[in-house]
Amino acid sequence: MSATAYRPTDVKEEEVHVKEPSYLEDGHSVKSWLLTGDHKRIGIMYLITISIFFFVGSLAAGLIRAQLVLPANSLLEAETYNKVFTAHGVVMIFFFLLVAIPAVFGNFVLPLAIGARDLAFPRLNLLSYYLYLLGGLLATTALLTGGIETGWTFYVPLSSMYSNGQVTMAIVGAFVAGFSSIATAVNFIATIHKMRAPGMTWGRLPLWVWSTYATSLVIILGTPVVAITLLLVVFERVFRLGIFSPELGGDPVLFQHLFWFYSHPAVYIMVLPAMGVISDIIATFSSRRIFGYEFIAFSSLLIAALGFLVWGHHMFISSQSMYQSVVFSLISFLVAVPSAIKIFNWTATLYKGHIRLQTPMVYALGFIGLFTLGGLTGLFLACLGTDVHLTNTYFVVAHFHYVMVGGSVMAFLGALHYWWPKMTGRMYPDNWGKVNALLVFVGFNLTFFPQFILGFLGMPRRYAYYYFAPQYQPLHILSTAGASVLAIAFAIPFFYLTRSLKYGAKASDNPWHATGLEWTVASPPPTHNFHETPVVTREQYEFGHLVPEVRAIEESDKARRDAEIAAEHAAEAASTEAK
Amino acid sequence: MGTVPIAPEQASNFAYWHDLIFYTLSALTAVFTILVGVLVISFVIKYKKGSNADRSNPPHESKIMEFTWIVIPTGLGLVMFFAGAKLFLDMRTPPANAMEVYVIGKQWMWHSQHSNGVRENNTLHVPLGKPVKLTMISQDVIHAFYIPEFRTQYHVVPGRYTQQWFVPTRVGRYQLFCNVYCGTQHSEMGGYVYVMPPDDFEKWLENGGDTVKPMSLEQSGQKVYNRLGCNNCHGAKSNMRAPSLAGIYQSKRRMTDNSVAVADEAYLRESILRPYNRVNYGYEKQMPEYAGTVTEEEVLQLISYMKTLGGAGDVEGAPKTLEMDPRKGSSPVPPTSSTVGAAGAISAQSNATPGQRPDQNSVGALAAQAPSKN
Amino acid sequence: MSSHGSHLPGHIHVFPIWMYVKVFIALFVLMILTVAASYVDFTHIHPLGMTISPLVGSLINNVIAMTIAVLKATLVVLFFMHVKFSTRLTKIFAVSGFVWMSLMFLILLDYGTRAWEPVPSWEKFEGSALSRQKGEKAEETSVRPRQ
Amino acid sequence: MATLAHHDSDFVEHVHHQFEDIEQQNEAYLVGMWAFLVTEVMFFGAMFLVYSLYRWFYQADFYAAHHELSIPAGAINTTILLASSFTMVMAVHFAQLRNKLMVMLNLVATIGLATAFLLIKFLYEWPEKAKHFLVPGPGFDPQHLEGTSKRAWELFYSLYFAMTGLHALHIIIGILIIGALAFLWQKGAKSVTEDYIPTELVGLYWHFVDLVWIFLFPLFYLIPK
Ligand code: HEA
Ligand code: HEA
Ligand code: HEC
Ligand code: CUA
Ligand SMILES: [Cu+2]
Repeated sequence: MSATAYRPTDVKEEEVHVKEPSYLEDGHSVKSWLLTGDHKRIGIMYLITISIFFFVGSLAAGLIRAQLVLPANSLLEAETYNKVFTAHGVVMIFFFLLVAIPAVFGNFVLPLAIGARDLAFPRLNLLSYYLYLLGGLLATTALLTGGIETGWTFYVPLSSMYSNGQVTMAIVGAFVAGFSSIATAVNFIATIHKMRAPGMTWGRLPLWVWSTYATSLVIILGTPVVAITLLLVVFERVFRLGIFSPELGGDPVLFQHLFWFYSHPAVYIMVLPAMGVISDIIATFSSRRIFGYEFIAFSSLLIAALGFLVWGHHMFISSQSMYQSVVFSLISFLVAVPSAIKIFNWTATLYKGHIRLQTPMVYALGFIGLFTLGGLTGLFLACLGTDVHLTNTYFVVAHFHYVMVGGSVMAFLGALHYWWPKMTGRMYPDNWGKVNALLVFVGFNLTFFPQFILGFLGMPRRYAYYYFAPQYQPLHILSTAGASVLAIAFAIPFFYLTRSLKYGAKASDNPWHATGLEWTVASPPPTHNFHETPVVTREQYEFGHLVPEVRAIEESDKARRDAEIAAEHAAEAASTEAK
Repeated sequence: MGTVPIAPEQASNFAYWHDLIFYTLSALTAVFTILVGVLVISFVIKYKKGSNADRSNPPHESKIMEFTWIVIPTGLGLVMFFAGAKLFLDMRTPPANAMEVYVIGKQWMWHSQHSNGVRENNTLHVPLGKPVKLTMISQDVIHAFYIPEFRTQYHVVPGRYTQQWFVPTRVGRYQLFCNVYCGTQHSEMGGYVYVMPPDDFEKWLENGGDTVKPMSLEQSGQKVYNRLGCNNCHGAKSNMRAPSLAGIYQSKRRMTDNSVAVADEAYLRESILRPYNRVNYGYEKQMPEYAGTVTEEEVLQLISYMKTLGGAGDVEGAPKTLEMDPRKGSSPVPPTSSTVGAAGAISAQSNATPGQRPDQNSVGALAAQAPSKN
Repeated sequence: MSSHGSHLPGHIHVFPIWMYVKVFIALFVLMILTVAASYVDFTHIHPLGMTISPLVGSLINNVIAMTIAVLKATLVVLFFMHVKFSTRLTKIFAVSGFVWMSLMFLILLDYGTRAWEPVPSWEKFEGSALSRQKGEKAEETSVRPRQ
Repeated sequence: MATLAHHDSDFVEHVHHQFEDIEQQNEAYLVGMWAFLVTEVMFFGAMFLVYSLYRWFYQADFYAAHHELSIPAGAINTTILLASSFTMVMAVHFAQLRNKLMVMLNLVATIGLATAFLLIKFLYEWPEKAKHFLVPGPGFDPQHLEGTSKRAWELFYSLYFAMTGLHALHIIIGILIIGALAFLWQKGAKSVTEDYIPTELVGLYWHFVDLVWIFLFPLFYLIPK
């Protein structure tokens, strides 16, 4: 094929691997980065940007926790506190977590993992990054020039008629960011459908490509709905079109329906790629073919599909029809099943593996524990009778931090440590990584477990003060203490990872003995990824050719099986002869 | 700090059932989390790379296993679903003989009205052991009427009535929260639900809502204060709606025309009856004129109550001495406001994040407090 | 036409102009039809001397209007957008958009079932006592629900 | 019925580096476009949902309110859009045949029709609404309520402006895209002249815009009693 045409002509066949510049060295000017079409560079740009947003969101989290140490008269005025938690929610959801795994690792690794030279539409990809940046800047401007006081859910009529400040600008920011994620998803879908290397069949895709595919479907089906819904709120604020306005006989609950029709699937946008990453890490670090490949792959699609049918579980007591509440509760219980499938398949993968407890693996194991707890507490909320009490309390706050921070952020950190050598060509100190992963785990539980109890006790969320209910204070103090640990634990990787850029040992092409195609190219990869379009001949997750122990076992198993068969044949022959 | 509670009291007919389901779910959660945790940890230990465990014939799939862990969670889930749905349907089906109370939510107060016309603000009195049905509506944004000890809440929506019901099962005073974010003072939109023995309740209702008789002037003043909803606007701290009344008595107040007035009895009286005669610096003519609405007696009571609202710097303020709602009007004065510098700092901070309602000049409002506080 | 069912590699299908013209004429006729149908009052069908309840009459109107719209849309999608002649993948995408959209219409079930609740919570009267003035507080409402 | 054979070598310049061949590139473009159209369906779908709900609840008021819309204007606009869809598909047809002149003619005709649509909308229909105080907001004051609810009228016109407004926005975007395409054809850029897929993609978008109007027209202009 024409692939060879793109190889630098002056390089000799054998030396290609050594001499071709990596994507990092292919142009050093600022322009070569800002106008790049290279999916890897765009991935890095995303990584830097989301890190900044994560920092901003965390700062807000710090303020929240500091405020809640005292029941009253604390750091912030009520109004400021409200702005802070809104900023925290908006930044963390729209500008950090929804983008984190798909846009960073999706961009960087997806084409490598399926054996493509780039995403299908590199320029669209760059546009998508800038849309995201624009959205982020708009939202940040909104936060800095007055802030928004609506909560990240933008419930009407508060957000449309009663709340002042920069709601319009913030919404437009989220809207623009929404188009960025649509563009990314369209790109991924076209890429996964049309650009797989020969032999990379659907059944051989890495599991996290499957989950990225499922995520992309959710994005293109859900995001436009929230986009138009938020746009209608803007219309109400700016042009006074009263579409959800109760004053005109409109229904504010309709806004919630439309909002959650996207925003519940959105929580799966945040967790599906995380689950995919975990599948890959678990398989790699146990050097073990993943248990139940089809089930894991299929459960991603099932989660994506069923995820669209449970939005009403955020509205059990919103005055939606109680019959609909019952149906939504039922489906919410069902959507837990595909998650259960994943959890158990991962656990089974560990069985008879060759487990290496390196940093990504520690994060992955932490993910399993925290996501299980977070997911199961989701069932308290999916259960109608208990949700009536628990809704909008700190129990919900704890639930979603368990799945989002304990789940997705842990997976994000795992993914970062997993692909860091590939992205930068450098190793980081593994011991630091491991210890830090444990620190995150401990700090996290300390922060958010007390919040389950707070919620059960009835502490409502989004409260700036609670001087009328001082019994909540001890648990809040505990939670803040945990957050301090967490703050440190989130800061440490930043330092050792940055340091590794300069001082880290050079990474080999495949430091983890992983099977994905991205590990067959140099670390860091050359601009056009592959010299020859790779041809895939193995199933995904076959470690025999990479890990001697696995090969030994495969061979002894095979020998034994052969022996058994031979023995059987012999016995058969003997018995026929006896007749 | 005393003991840290880990479970709320059970004070309604739903509480027991709720807790039963809650604890069952907790047990399930514990079982599954521990199961997964133990499996993961033991596998990691046993199959750590280099350990000499038996690794022959590693399985790659098993229909039976998959089936098991699909069916068991589905089954358990369905059981919990039915339990929860049953309780929920009960919660949504008020009995025909329920006593009806109307509730209005608005930024940021609760207003309730009993069938004989008795009105309350931020409180709700209900009889023990009788089903009570609340019919609720909001005047502005969405709120939720939440009583944790009753394990029940429901949204209060503008434009239509919503309902919830319960049977209180224990005498006492229970926290009432607004539990849908509704704007700046969401956290302070609350009060108490009082569960009274039925006889006491009847009497209370007949006496037009008076809880205890006889009352001191201050106490009646507090009642009037609450009934008229002064605390709807006047909070613990000055906010965009109204200046704080904490420590107002004998303090200097700055007016829109920059004149200064000392808040003596006459000033207070005028401020209640004809608030527009002299408007506080930074505020607008927002406060209703109470002339014609309150009696002279009540004005007196109000003034004596306002005198008890802690002086500046008095951290605990009056609430200690009176059996009263610590939540409104009389809550601790911010220590920061005792000095000009600190108060100035507050307003500076607000300046940094302006986001006021366009109809109020709140930056000025906060700044105005600085000179007036000393 | 069916012989052109698939998009063979290296080949494109050029369809005769008359196909597009026919589709366009059909669309135009359907447009006239839908306008015409909207003027017919199905509560009184005079030639037959029938009267039916206004509800059913308006329903008939709606069904006709929507059927025609769907027909027109189908023509556009199949012929102008070439879905009839494209790959299975394209067909799946084209259909899935509409399927998912109808999924969203499940939201309407909420409103459809509210009437059966023990405590119906959708009142068809106009809103609340609020005026649409931003932030403006309305008069104290009468607390009792309308009967 | 002509079938043209294409040879990859003709196009190598226009195959982007990430693709193996033109075939793969074209298929990827089509998949991408359709994925985008799915999002558009959901986008407008949400608004149709809102519309359906309110129409259901306020049928009588919506019926009364819709009398203020001009059916002739709506019908003319429908015809215009249908015709523009036709010219667009003709442009695609001639792009397949690489008949530059006809492509240009059809693209320009499409732009012209689209502009006519907008002119009718912005210069006739909307100002007409403003004249009758039918623009939602403080000045909303319909003259012919005849016992129906003013608030529901305002709801109707809120929906009307939101939905037709967003549709008009799509038309404007469409005009820009078609303009860009026409420009490329005019310049003889190989990326569009040598392969019909770019033209087809623009066509897909344009037909979708038409599709939305096909539903908007009966829903707003032809409400039965
Ligand atoms: C990554 C994000 C994420 C994920 C994955 C989930 C997963 C789930 N969530 Fe969560 N949720 C949020 C993010 C997320 N959620 C957020 C952000 C909110 C609040 C929004 C706001 O209001 O601001 C929220 C709120 C929320 C509510 C509304 C609460 C309220 O406001 O009243 C509900 C109610 O049903 C709910 C349920 C669930 C369920 C059933 C799952 C399931 O998918 C979980 C499935 C997983 C498991 C169950 C664990 C693994 C299974 C086993 C180990 C086997 C055993 C299983 C059984 C016995 C069934 N969530
Ligand atoms: C990806 C999503 C994400 C992430 C990563 C986090 C991370 C954290 N969140 Fe967040 N959170 C949300 C998403 C997320 N959150 C959402 C969606 C809401 C709902 C918003 C709404 O209601 O609208 C929410 C709400 C929310 C609340 C409830 C607020 C309320 O309802 O009143 C709390 C309270 O504890 C909280 C805490 C935390 C903490 C401690 C962390 C930690 O993990 C963060 C770790 C970092 C630190 C602990 C601080 C680092 C700080 C510094 C370096 C500076 C220190 C500065 C000072 C002390 C002044 N979050
Ligand atoms: C709608 C909101 C609102 C309500 C209800 C309300 N006030 Fe006020 N009040 C204000 C505002 C705004 C000001 C400042 C402007 C002014 O002086 O008129 C104010 C000022 C005052 C002052 C003067 C304060 C000062 O710092 O000089 C007093 C005293 C007062 N109110 C008492 C009361 C009492 C007693 C009640 C209940 C009977 C009450 N208010 C109810 C809004 C309200
Ligand atoms: Cu009212 Cu929150
Ligand atoms: Cu959800």
